[in-house]
Amino acid sequence: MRIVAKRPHSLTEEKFHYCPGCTHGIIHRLLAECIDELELREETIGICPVGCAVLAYKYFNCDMIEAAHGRAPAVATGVKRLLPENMVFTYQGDGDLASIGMGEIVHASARGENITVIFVNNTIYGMTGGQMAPTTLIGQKTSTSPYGRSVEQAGYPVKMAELLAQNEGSAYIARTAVNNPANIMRTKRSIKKAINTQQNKKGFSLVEILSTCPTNWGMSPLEALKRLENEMIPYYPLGEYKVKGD
Amino acid sequence: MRIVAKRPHSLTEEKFHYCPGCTHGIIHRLLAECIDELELREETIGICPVGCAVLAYKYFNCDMIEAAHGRAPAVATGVKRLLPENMVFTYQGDGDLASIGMGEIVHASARGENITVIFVNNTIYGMTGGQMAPTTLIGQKTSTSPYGRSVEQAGYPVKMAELLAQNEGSAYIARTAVNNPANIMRTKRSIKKAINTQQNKKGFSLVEILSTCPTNWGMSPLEALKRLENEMIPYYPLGEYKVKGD
Amino acid sequence: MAKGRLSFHIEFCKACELCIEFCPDGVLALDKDYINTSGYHPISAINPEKCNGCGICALMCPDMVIEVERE
Amino acid sequence: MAKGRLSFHIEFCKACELCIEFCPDGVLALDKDYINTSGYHPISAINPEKCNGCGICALMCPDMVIEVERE
Amino acid sequence: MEEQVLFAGFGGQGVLSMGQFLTHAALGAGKHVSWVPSYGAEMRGGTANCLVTIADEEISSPLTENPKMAVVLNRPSLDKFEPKLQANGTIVVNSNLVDREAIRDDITMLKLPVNDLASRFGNPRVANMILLGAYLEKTKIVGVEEALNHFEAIFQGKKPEIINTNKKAFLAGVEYARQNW
Amino acid sequence: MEEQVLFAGFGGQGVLSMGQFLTHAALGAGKHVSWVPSYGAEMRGGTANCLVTIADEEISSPLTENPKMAVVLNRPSLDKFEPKLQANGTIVVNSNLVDREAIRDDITMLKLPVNDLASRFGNPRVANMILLGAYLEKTKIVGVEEALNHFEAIFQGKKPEIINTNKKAFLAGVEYARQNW
Amino acid sequence: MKGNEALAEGAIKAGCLAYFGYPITPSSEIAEYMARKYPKIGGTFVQAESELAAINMVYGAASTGARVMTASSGPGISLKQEGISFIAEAELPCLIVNVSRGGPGLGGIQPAQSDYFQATRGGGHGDYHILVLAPASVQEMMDYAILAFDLADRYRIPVMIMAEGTLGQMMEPIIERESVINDYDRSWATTGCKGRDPNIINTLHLLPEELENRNIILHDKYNLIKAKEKRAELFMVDDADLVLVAFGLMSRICKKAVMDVREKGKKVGLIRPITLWPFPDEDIRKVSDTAKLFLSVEINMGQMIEDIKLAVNGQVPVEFYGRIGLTPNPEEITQEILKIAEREGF
Amino acid sequence: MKGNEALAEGAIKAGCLAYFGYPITPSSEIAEYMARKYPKIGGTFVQAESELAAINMVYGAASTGARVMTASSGPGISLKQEGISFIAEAELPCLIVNVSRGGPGLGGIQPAQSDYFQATRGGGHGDYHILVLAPASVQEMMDYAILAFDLADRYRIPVMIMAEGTLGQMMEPIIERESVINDYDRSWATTGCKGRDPNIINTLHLLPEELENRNIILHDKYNLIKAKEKRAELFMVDDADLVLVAFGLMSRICKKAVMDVREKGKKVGLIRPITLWPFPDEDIRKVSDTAKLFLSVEINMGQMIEDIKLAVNGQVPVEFYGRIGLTPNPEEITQEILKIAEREGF
Ligand SMILES: Cc1ncc(C[n+]2csc(CCOP(=O)(O)OP(=O)(O)O)c2C)c(N)n1
Ligand SMILES: Cc1ncc(C[n+]2csc(CCOP(=O)(O)OP(=O)(O)O)c2C)c(N)n1
Ligand code: SF4
Ligand code: SF4
Ligand code: SF4
Ligand code: SF4
Ligand code: SF4
Ligand code: SF4
Ligand SMILES: [Mg+2]
Ligand SMILES: [Mg+2]
Repeated sequence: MRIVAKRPHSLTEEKFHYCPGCTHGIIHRLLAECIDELELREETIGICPVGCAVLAYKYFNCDMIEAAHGRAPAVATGVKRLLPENMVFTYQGDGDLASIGMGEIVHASARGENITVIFVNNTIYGMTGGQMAPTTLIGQKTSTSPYGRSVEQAGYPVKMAELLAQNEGSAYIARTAVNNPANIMRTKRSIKKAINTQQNKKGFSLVEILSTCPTNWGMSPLEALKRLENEMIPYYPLGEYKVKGD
Repeated sequence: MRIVAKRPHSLTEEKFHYCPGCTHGIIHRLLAECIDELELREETIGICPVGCAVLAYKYFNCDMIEAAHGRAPAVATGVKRLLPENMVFTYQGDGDLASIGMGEIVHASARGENITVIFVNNTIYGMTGGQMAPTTLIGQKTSTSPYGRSVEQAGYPVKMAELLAQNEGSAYIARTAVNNPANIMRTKRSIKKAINTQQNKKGFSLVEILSTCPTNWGMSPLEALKRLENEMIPYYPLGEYKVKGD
Repeated sequence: MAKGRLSFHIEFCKACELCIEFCPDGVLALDKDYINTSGYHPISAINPEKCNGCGICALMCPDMVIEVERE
Repeated sequence: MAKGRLSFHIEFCKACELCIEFCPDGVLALDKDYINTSGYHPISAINPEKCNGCGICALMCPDMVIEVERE
Repeated sequence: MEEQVLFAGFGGQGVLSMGQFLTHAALGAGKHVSWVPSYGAEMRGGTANCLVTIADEEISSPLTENPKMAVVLNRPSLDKFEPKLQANGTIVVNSNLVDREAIRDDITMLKLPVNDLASRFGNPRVANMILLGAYLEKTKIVGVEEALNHFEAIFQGKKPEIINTNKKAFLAGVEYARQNW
Repeated sequence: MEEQVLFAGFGGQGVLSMGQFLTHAALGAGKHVSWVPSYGAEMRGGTANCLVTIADEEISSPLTENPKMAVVLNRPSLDKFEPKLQANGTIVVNSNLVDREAIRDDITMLKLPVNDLASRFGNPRVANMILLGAYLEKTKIVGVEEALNHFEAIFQGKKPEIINTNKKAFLAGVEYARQNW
Repeated sequence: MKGNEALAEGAIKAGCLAYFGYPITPSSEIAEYMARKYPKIGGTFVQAESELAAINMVYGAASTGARVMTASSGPGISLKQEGISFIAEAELPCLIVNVSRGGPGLGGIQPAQSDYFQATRGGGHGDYHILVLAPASVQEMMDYAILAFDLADRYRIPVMIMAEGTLGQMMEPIIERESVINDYDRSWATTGCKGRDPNIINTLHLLPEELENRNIILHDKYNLIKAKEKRAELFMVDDADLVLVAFGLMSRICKKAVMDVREKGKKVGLIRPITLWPFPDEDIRKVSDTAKLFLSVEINMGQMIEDIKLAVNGQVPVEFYGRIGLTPNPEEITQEILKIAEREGF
Repeated sequence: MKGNEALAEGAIKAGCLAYFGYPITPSSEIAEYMARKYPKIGGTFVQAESELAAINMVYGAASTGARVMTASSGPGISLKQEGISFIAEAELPCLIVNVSRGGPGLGGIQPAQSDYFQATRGGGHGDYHILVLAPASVQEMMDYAILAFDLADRYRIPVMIMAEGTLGQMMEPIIERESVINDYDRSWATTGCKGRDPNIINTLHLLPEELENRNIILHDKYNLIKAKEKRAELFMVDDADLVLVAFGLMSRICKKAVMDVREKGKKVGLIRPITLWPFPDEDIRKVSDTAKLFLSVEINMGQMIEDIKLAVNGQVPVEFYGRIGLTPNPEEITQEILKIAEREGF
């Protein structure tokens, strides 16, 4: 008998606080598996966001730093500049990275900071109870867009992968999803590629992962996966947006 | 006899404090001429940056607001949302707009704020004495990159026009220069187009204008124009990056 | 055909049913007769013999409830 | 051929010489015999008769020192 | 008269709305009421609770560490709040998720197998209404009839069938209390 | 002994470096020195000034509103600082840009056509060195020879010809002071 | 109605039709309320990309002479400090709400009063003050919102309402108010210079004399506000040996304790500062003539106690009781009072 | 050497090999000095995109256990408040320099002391303090930089050096120092968990009890610092009727005035707080036994005077003399002293 699936070493024994069916859990596992497989746990320093993943420091079994809302890329820069041989990642939600943290992420990418960013896009502010995010889709109802997001009032959802791919400093930029087994496997491959990019000192790497928020979408976990597939992927096309050669 | 050139009404009688040959002065004049020609002086509210143009409120002969460093787009948003029929512009340098103000400008563009941004890119922090800007060219010597800007340490110069053109909310994005009569005329046309875009409520408009800083470049005004032409334009191609149809 | 052996860490289960939905062989279901300390009816194997050990359930599980072994 | 008439607001001149450089007809030069209150030798027309009134000098002047009229 | 009751359970069990229901009912009955949620600890998956104070004249303090009554839907909440209850206080528990007896002998514990009853309605979300019905029947802080009268007002905007199931659940709780407490 | 001298002029006229030169020279001469620039008002095109304090023992206050001496390169600076000068103070002016006499009769005004002299060196930037030479020759705060000895040290990194032109300009100032003051 | 909603409704009643903010617990309901209401009444709701953007949008919107507001908490209020300093200098009227939580750092979302110094001393740079109101009930959340806008306009000053998270979250019945909106001079506003000279909103003063002058003008305004707007509620202080001082929700809890202890025959009273800046020091000074001891009760490690000491100026001792994370409850305040009474023989 | 450069050189001597900052007058020379020096000695210089980014880079870099610093002024320091609150909570050692200018708002770039409250009361949210040092000479700019890093490590606390712009800009001869770098425990640092359990740097405490506990731990640390680290310089106070209190450059100017007035036979002295937090209140209390009157001299509208009053506790009157934009000069202080002496008959 060989083991097909078990909890990775790079995760602690803590039970996740996430809601039932929230795909933050899947993404945590994928990242931890990559760290295991690349044997980087003892070299890794992770930066958690402010968002539902704020407690990620309890889950990842490596050195962790809790950053202020949106500032993880700056914190990661401080760490990486002093420990260039360590693996440094940030784990950020769409409010954290694309709203309040826009300045920090664009500049980390422009500087070509040699860090890896796991960007969890669930088109909403989960932790604070379902407010609109910059990534919220047109027409999507949230607690601060109760009649559906309108272009007049809130403009257009930002496409971070496309935006950051513009920067010369970005070495690897991809968008994936975790709505089914195939996409989950692809997501894992992209995360690993991103970490390799950092190991090879090529510069800034980011994987935007389309994720769910059953609770604030007001859906069952299964309905949430369907919405991700039917509404999010069409607006946020999956794929690799930047792959720097040597 | 007809008048070919004289001081526009939309400028006060104040003498500019700018250094000899600094092209901030040319850009002020062009913007003022556009406001005159469109007869918008009494409808206009301008937002000045923190930078050498911090005193612009003394020069433009219309209602003016001095914003905190980098926040002009947010201030303009506050004004425009409450006075949608008025013409609202911001005038910002590259440190102001592309460094500390990155978050505000990207989001003003993403929201499709119906404002016009005059972005003066002189690849340096003029007011504070010549520190490196995000737009400083590779190898360029500044007081904070005394050995020339290096990619390892400071990454790559950001291309704001290209970056902002990505946002669906951007309706008009162009890059021009003021190094010779032809480019100056083109710059004026672009500024007018940008203001028209706002008048037609199409959304966010920005003109990135390549400008000089003889003082902090350590050059004569004429040498500075040459540098703009020979070093800046090749890295920052001129042209229209986004023109939204109706 | 490959056979799989399943083990569940049922206290971690939140009854989201993602594993059930994606299991190709209808092996899984919630256990209506038990409520774990988190207040959920946890996952269980209704016909374990059908399990082929593909591991898809574990792949989909956000809470790492399921461990899969294969012959 | 068109003729231009120039007038200068010399107190505003900072002697940057941009106008001089771009004037197609070599009309302009700094006035070495005068220093304005800002401490600069301001602009002057050394051969005004050559001026064609094209306005390029004014176009290039950052400080709006030059006013140009044309017949 | 100034009564304070604490509702506590898991995030998803609707403890906050239980408290809000009581608040609205009491307001309808012309009382002074304050409802204070423990939004503090209420992180995803964590435990939630709220404190309802009902009084005849203006409420001095909407907070207390030692309520007279508590309604708890799970074990952690029981462990946390039983010690804090006032002497001679009453604690109502969901016996499906609370597998122990009271430790203190100076309080009354009333049990109710909420999940079992709820499953009858095919919808676990009504569990809180069942508890509330039983609780009101027992304590009479607000009359059962009065509460029923305010159902429409409180659930305004909700679909009639939803309101009905909740009413039924509420009455099931009342019934259970009559029978067993 | 504690002397304070103020240098003032336009942003581009090199008043700050004039003060720095004196500072270094005085340091070389083993004095306590402080140099305080008015970076405050020094906006583009604005006026700049700096205050140099030279003392034999530790300097108590590096600031004053009423210096004993001032070297001014333009009219606005004269208008601004003449009133503040101590009685019996000395003020040195650039007569090319300062078109008036002293208003006060309790101070000495020394004039020098800096721009004219500077044009001789084809480089207006040496104007400040001319003034400094004249000023030192007159006041002897630091001996002219001592100052000359520190030229290389102060201008280190600069091209020899630059250093030479500056020395020449400095001496031209010394010469002018000998002749005319 | 939740406290946060009552405050939002009060702002609307005061004619505030523009809200710029970034969500943060426990203040978010204010934004959510505006997002629901404004579209129906022609108001402007913008969810800013950050607190920095929000406060600068307020700066711009207030420059047009409109009544505008923002709300946040803890970390968010810290991020607004630069903007608040600018708004104070530019003398723009507006409302800033701090539904406060526990810090420092990310801290927690429990109610707290640990931003007292930040609010009353100016967390931003430079010599400025903002007017700070501390409501103690859901009703006051609404009433003070209305009051805040009037004060803001009267003195052209940013006004802050500081309320513990609990106050924002709790529900109480309230009486709806109709608000009288006085109209104040708006000729300074930047609305386009049609038919007048251009207006300028500016905070830059490069000339030393000019900067000093600006600071003196502001200082005089602050002195005027100190003279006119200090507010406090005094409760059973006339014969009190021990006087508690507490604001906001804490004052209500202390009131209960005071009543309980009075029943036990102890002479205890309460002073509740309603304006935290300007601080009602005269009231406290007067009471210090008769009281034997002051006890500052705060949901922090001791901040307002400094203002009490400055007011008492050594007349009588001032002690402190407080905690953070956990709000002191009536029972423990009562215990504390009895302990002191015992010790001092009151 | 310019004051800013002396400070930068001092930091390097203290083993600080990482600088993260955003330029602002009058602090920029510190960054420029590091930009020149670090490439030659293997240091890390990053020009951050903003003050927010800078302070959070410091947060990250300090988490690795390295000695790191940032510098700014006025508006920039306000923008750092959220980050400072986080760093204080996480107990990360670092140096933050405020080469201060006049506010509020954009204000001007004249020297000022109007950020005193912000520095000593915590401009950020929550109950925290940072240690604040105020140098008065170019020499001290260097010496205190060295001292700052030692204190930061000893107490795991962010230390601020607050210097008026003039001090940063002026040149004075200095004696170069060799610094002894004590080594402190770094086992808490996040450097990768090879051979040990993971380390966590965190400021989130959702459980009320946990949050309260954290605040108590910090509070105890602050009390320890208050007990051990208060510093002040006393000058001719023993027989003084009138005692001036001034810090930083202002103290030097006052010293000159005191000497001038002493020559006129007036009994005047000076207390110069070196640590602004913790404030040297005992020294002032002691002197208040003999002094008849205190005069707080500040380059602001009156801030430190509150700490003096709290220290004196009503014993003797405390008056204020200050201005902003323009730094009071020795001549005018002398006049002020004589006026008071005249009035009081000293
Ligand atoms: C400075 C600051 N502003 C606001 C908040 C409140 N806040 C916490 S998390 C969050 C957004 C969370 O959304 P996202 O980043 O998308 O993460 P998610 O919960 O959706 O995974 C906000 C606004 C904060 N903690 N700090
Ligand atoms: C919050 C804040 N940070 C820093 C500064 C200092 N500062 C003033 S202008 C400026 C940059 C100016 O450069 P740029 O925007 O390119 O304008 P330019 O002078 O080149 O036209 C900086 C860093 C400030 N005033 N406020
Ligand atoms: S709120 Fe949304 S994002 Fe957060 S844990 Fe729950 S489901 Fe996941
Ligand atoms: S410093 Fe540069 S940008 Fe500023 S005015 Fe002078 S030349 Fe122009
Ligand atoms: S391993 Fe495959 S077959 Fe077995 S239960 Fe899981 S999904 Fe079903
Ligand atoms: S996916 Fe995991 S958590 Fe969800 S039901 Fe299956 S086992 Fe339980
Ligand atoms: S108008 Fe034309 S020709 Fe005449 S001076 Fe100007 S540039 Fe020369
Ligand atoms: S361009 Fe203008 S400022 Fe420059 S020299 Fe000519 S006239 Fe003078
Ligand atoms: Mg999200
Ligand atoms: Mg620039």
